[in-house]
Amino acid sequence: MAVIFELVVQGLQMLLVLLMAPLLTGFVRKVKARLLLRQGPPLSQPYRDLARLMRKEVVLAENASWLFRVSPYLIFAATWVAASLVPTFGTRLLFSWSADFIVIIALLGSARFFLALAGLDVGTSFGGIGSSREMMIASLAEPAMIMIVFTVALVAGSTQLSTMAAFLVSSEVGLRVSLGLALFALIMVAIAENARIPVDNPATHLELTMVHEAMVLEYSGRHLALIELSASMKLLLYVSLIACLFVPWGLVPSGGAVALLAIGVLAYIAKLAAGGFLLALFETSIAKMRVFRVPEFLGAALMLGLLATLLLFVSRSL
Amino acid sequence: MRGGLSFDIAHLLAGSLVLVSFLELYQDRLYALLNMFALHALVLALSVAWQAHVQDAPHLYVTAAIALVFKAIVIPVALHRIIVRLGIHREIEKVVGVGPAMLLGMGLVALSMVVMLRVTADADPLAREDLAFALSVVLLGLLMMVTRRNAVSQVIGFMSLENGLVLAATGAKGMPLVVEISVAFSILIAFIVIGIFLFRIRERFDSVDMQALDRFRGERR
Amino acid sequence: MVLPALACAAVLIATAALALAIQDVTRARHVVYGMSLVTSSALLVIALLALLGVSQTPSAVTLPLGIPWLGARFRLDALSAFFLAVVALGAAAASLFAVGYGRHEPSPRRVLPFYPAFLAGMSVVVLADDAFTFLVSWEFMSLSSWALVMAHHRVPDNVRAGYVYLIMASFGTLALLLMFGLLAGPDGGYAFADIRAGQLSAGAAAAVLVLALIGAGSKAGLVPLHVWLPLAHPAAPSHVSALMSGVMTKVAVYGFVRIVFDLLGTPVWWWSMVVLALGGITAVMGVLYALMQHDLKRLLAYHTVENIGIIFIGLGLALAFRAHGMALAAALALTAALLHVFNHSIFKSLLFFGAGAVLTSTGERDMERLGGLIHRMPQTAFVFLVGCAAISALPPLNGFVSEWLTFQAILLSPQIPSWGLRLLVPAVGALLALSAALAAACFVKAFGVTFLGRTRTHAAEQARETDRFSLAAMFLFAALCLVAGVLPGFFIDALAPVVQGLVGARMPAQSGVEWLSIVPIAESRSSYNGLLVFLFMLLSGALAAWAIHRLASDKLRRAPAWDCGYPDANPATQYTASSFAQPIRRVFGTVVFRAREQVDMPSPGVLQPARFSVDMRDLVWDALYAPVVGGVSFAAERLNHLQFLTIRQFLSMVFAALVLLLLVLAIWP
Amino acid sequence: MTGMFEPVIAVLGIPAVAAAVLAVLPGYRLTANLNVVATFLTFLAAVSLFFGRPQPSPYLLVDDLNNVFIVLTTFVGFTTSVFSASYIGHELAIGRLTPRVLRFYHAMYQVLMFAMNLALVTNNIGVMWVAIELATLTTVLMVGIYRTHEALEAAWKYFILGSVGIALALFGTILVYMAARPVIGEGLDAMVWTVLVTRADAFDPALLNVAFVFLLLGYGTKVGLAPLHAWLPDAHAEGPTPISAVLSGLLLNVALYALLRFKMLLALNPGALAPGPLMVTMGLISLVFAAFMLYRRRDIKRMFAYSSIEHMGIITFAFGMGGPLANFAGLLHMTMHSLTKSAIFFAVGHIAQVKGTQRIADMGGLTATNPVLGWGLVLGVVAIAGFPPLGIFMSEFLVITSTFARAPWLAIALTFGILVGVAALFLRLNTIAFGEPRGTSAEAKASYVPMFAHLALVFVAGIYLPPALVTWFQNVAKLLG
Repeated sequence: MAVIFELVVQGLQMLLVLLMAPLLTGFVRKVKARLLLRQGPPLSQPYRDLARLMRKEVVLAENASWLFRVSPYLIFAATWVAASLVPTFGTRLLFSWSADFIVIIALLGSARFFLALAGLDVGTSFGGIGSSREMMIASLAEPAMIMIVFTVALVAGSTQLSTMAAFLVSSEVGLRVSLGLALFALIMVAIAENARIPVDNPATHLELTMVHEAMVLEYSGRHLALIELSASMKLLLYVSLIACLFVPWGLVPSGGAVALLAIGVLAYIAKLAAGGFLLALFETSIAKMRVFRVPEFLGAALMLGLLATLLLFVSRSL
Repeated sequence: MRGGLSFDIAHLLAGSLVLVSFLELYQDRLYALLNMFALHALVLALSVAWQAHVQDAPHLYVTAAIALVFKAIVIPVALHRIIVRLGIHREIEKVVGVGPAMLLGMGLVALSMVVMLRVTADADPLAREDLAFALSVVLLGLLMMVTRRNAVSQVIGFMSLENGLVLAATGAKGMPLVVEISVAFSILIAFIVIGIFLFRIRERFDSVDMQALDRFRGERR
Repeated sequence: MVLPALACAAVLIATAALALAIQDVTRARHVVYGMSLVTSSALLVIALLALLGVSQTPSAVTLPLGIPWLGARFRLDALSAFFLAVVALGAAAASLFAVGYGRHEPSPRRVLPFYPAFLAGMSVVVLADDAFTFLVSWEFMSLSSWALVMAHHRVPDNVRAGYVYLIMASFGTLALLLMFGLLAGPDGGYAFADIRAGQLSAGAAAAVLVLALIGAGSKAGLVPLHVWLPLAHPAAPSHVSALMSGVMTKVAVYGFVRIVFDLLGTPVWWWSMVVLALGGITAVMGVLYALMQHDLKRLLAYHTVENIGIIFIGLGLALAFRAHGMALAAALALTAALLHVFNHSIFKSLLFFGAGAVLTSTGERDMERLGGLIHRMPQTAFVFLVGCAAISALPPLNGFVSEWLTFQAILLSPQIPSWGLRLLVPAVGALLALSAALAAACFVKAFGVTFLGRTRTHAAEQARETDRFSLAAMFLFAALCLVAGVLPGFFIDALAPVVQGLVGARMPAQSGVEWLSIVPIAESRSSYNGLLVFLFMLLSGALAAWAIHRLASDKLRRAPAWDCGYPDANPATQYTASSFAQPIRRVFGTVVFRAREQVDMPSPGVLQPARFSVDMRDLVWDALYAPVVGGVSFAAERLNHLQFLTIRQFLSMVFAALVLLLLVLAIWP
Repeated sequence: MTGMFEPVIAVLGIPAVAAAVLAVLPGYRLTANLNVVATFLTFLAAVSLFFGRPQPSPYLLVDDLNNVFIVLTTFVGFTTSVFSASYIGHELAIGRLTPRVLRFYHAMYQVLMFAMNLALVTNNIGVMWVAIELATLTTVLMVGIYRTHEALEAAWKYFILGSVGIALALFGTILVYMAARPVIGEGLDAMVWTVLVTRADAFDPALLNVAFVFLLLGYGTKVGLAPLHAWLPDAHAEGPTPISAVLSGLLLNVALYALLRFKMLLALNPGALAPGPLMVTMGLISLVFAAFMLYRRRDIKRMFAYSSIEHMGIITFAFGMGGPLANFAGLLHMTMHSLTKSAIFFAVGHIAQVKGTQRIADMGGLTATNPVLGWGLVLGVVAIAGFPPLGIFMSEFLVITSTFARAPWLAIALTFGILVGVAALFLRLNTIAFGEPRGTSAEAKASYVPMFAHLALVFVAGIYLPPALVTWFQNVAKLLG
């Protein structure tokens, strides 16, 4: 019975992230537009974009290699697997034990690895700019992530996301300095990783400032669609990550009834909405920083994470 | 061993050998140095002869004779010839002035005394004092080689060093003939080889001044 | 078990002799590499039998060689077996690779005799069971590899590389000599058995640790003893570079493990601090150096430094846990380190093979002059990509597993009582994470600049796919990367006897865990299943592809690159290795390398090219090595005047010595 | 007594006779071969000493200690004569030597052999002194044989410094006699080893001390210990290469042998100062000094001469440390050094003939131009630098490990010196053997047999020492205390 349930949860989750991701992106855009007192595109716009891109033919640069064509699928696969292993509305995912927090980070890492390679493949200057900056950002963001993992794992005594979430739901956690620092660091990393303002601007095509867009500049058609989809899945992943670690309430424990399931889903959607709104608010209220301010930004995140870990090493109760 | 007198005479001779070494050290003209060396050899011969008499060891007379003939006569004459033939300028270039050299010499004599007097007294005093003197002669000879630039004076220094050895050897009572022969033999060889070298060196160089030799040091800079 | 292994080593030596004997180069090449391949495969079988075999009791033998009254002792226990397997595997692949690669060797006479000797040296080191045999084979290994580094001696850089290598090697060996002197004691108990039995004072043990770090560390490439490595490894022919980087450094790690974990007895907690700190620094410095390189082989060599750092972090953690009697955690850390030893030997050899293939088909090692090779050598590109992904610790490949285990070990360290470690370990963890991320950046650069983009030079235009032997070797290792990545459980279990023997505990048996996933301590804490992750990715990727091609369009059109509207035909406008590294150089380089960029931009209208130049300094060399070199040459210059004194002055030296000694006598009590 | 038919008599007799014969015989080929035959016979006689040793007479003594030296000396003497045959042939061809000089050369070679054997087998400190004396003078003459400025200067330097050393040694010998006389009584016995050793404990310590100081400096000059070494590099560089080989390989050992004998004497006397520290100090000084001197050398033979000083330093150090391990190591190192260094000089001789110069700067890429010669040199340098699996590594291993446990700082200084030396040697080796070929290269018509024979021996010894040899060395080590 339990297994069936978990299987259902797992399946639901995979579909959910796939379907919700564009919605979240659209929602954020919409809110931003509204905050800027503009009309803004309808929430369904991202879906339409994807569909259109899917139907279009691919225009491939002459010297693009097989790697260029395979990468989108790899990126999509890695991101999807990662996203579908993060507890969204239920802790007890069937396959959660097959990959812990570190693995999820690493999966996103591989997605980035291939994206950066794809950026270099055609051999244009913009692709180079994009991937080199992306890797620079990643080289600071990833260790920061690992430090966050350490912090949470040391509190929860596990690197399994579902176990962590389950533990954090339970009351004996209380307020902890270290967790606060970790949350702060995680938010900073999330902003950087998802190419949001102030690190990068997803809407711009002003060449010298862009990072992510510069890498995917040569992509078109279905490839571009896949990459956009994975990008929004990544955003969803981070939001739900923050949600399940720091606002774990409403998560369905293992063996919960269907009713609970519904509650879980609703809670989750609420969390997403809140997250998206806050993100939009933040983005509209801040200016984009120069590329070489980014290391300082992320360095701060890394330091926060390290500090949090150190605190835990010094005393388990902090 | 005999009474005081023989002891004193041996002493006197050995002591005077040291004195002559000092005189050698004092000289600054080659000819004078040669004469001094002859005197040195003479005194040595006397002391060896006296030792022969004292120890009634006739073979020591041979040594005395060698010393007299070779060192006191042949070598000085030969060297005199060489100096004339090679036209070596007469005065001796010193590294250290006479005064300091003398002081150093004093120091060396004192040192050899100290070292030798540490020897326990049961070794017979004659031998002991003799050794002390011999050691000082050796050291003085070495000092001379070190403080003189001129090849001839270095050879002389070397030979007065050998004189010191002979003194020691003869002082050593009943030392088998082996040693005297080897000493004489070595001096002979030494002289021959020196001769050969001076000869060859004349072929090659204009003087036997060490500086001239040093121009051909192994690796030029 | 040990005798056949020694027999194999003897065969290798014989092969070396044979190589001298055979005049016809081609036949010599076939004989040497063929024999090496066969023999090292035999060695591999022996090692695996010993490692997984039924009898875990080590087999020992004493030959009437070496120190006469002691004999040359050999022993094949689990530890030796594991490292022998690593050596043999690397050797086999390198030989297979060389069957094809050797054809391009310009001076085979300088390679063929030394290659089997090198293999023999490495495999005997791990078998040695007394100090003398150990050092002889150790130094023999260095010497033969030195000869291989000097193979292309007409390139002045190689001669210098060989020189630095040899000096550092004998420096390390002398350190080990002193160390064994300390371990063996004044009456020379050189046998490892006696050393284990002996007891050392705390000070002596500490000295041994330091000397072991110097001796083994200099061979393994620990910062700051690494300077020779990036010079020597690239200088050798590529299959030898692969062996030196992939295998020989592991033999050095073996030396360290054997000495510190086996011979030295229970550790003191602060030892681990030294090892951890060195490991962390090495990891980060190594990868930063690598990022600054644009010579492909040198980049790989620096990455060896980084991975050695990761391995030593694992070893340091194991020491720390062991010092506090946390056997299980120690087992985990040690397993992680040893697994990384294995993994690194695989993908580093693979990458060097790839570099060798590129070198032979283009004649270039400089990435700035390559590019676009993926079109001309697709298969090589593919396996090289696998290697890059593996070394960048991307799931589901093997590099990730060992790093993941190391992280798990770090997460166990808060239970350690001693404060110093509590503060150090997280910092080291951060360094580890940083180095991993930078490694990914570095290999995006390595692969991207070498294989992707447009060809930069004519040489790159001419590239052709490499021969089938080389490809076979590379594909073999690529497959191993995947297998070790998706089924790590078997490898971990294989390591159990080794770990058991060293720290007296082992990780829980992984074969029992369902779905073939691995569990460091308990499933509630953490677990990882490479196989499932792999299958999921495969599945979802395939699903997406199927769905799109089935339901949406699969049309495709080739067109000039878009490049935001202004495409430039000139390949020189692509990103180069150095420009790729520029952002990271700005972040770290200014501190670590005193990197200074200067641009002189002609004022508008002036028709002259703008110049951009970067100046970087190797601070390690400046701080540690340059002074030594300067000091030695200063002393040599000073003393050299003594060659040019006059005879009289020499005499006065004798005279002075005499007077001095007499004075000593005079004042002697 | 049946001494007439003793092999020990042959060891002395053959060279003596050969010297007389060779002094008169003309002709290159004949004399060269005769030289080889004579040295070979001497070697055989020496080997036969294993089986029948004479009873110690007042003049002759063969025990484990000097047996080592005798066999080594005669063997290297033999191989060197083989090398010399081909070497001198070339020298004649290019006219650096005249037939007249050649006669002299061969005679002197045998005299040298005789002198060294005599110094080794004699039981009388006086005779030993005479013999070493003779050896010195012969080598002086042979060093000067080319009559170039440098050769004469080297010989002159050697002669002056050598004879001062001789004088000091004689003084020391006399002092020993003086010390022995009160105990043993006047006459021959007071100069006979076997007697001296039995009564050494009763000698006057102060006198012994002074004696040892003089002997150390006297014979130390011959060993080439710094700061008494000055003659050695030039003598090696300017003389004919076979003589360089014999000097480095043998004469230094013979002098060291004398030193060891007196050390034993002192060690037996409780009151006397310990000779060990003195030797250790001088050994270390020589080692480090020579190691630094290696850097600026431009003449290949002079460089290897300095490396001889370095290794003599190590050997003296080992014997100074004493104890079974260190003594064993010292003996082994001495043997290995003789073989290796003479092999190197064989190689160097041919190289100098091939390149027509001794300047290192004019040699280059030798392994490319003359592979056999080049790799031979590389192998030799690798051996002399103390790399396994060659013999010197074993001795250095034993010295360092056994020292470090007893006196860490000494061991560290030792390793430091060795490392500096290795670095210097390979710095030069790289220029000589590797890189783009430089300088002329005529074809080498030389016999590589001696060189590779030595290297093969060294190689085998590095891996396997026959038990008989080991027990023998161990006895000697015990003898040295």
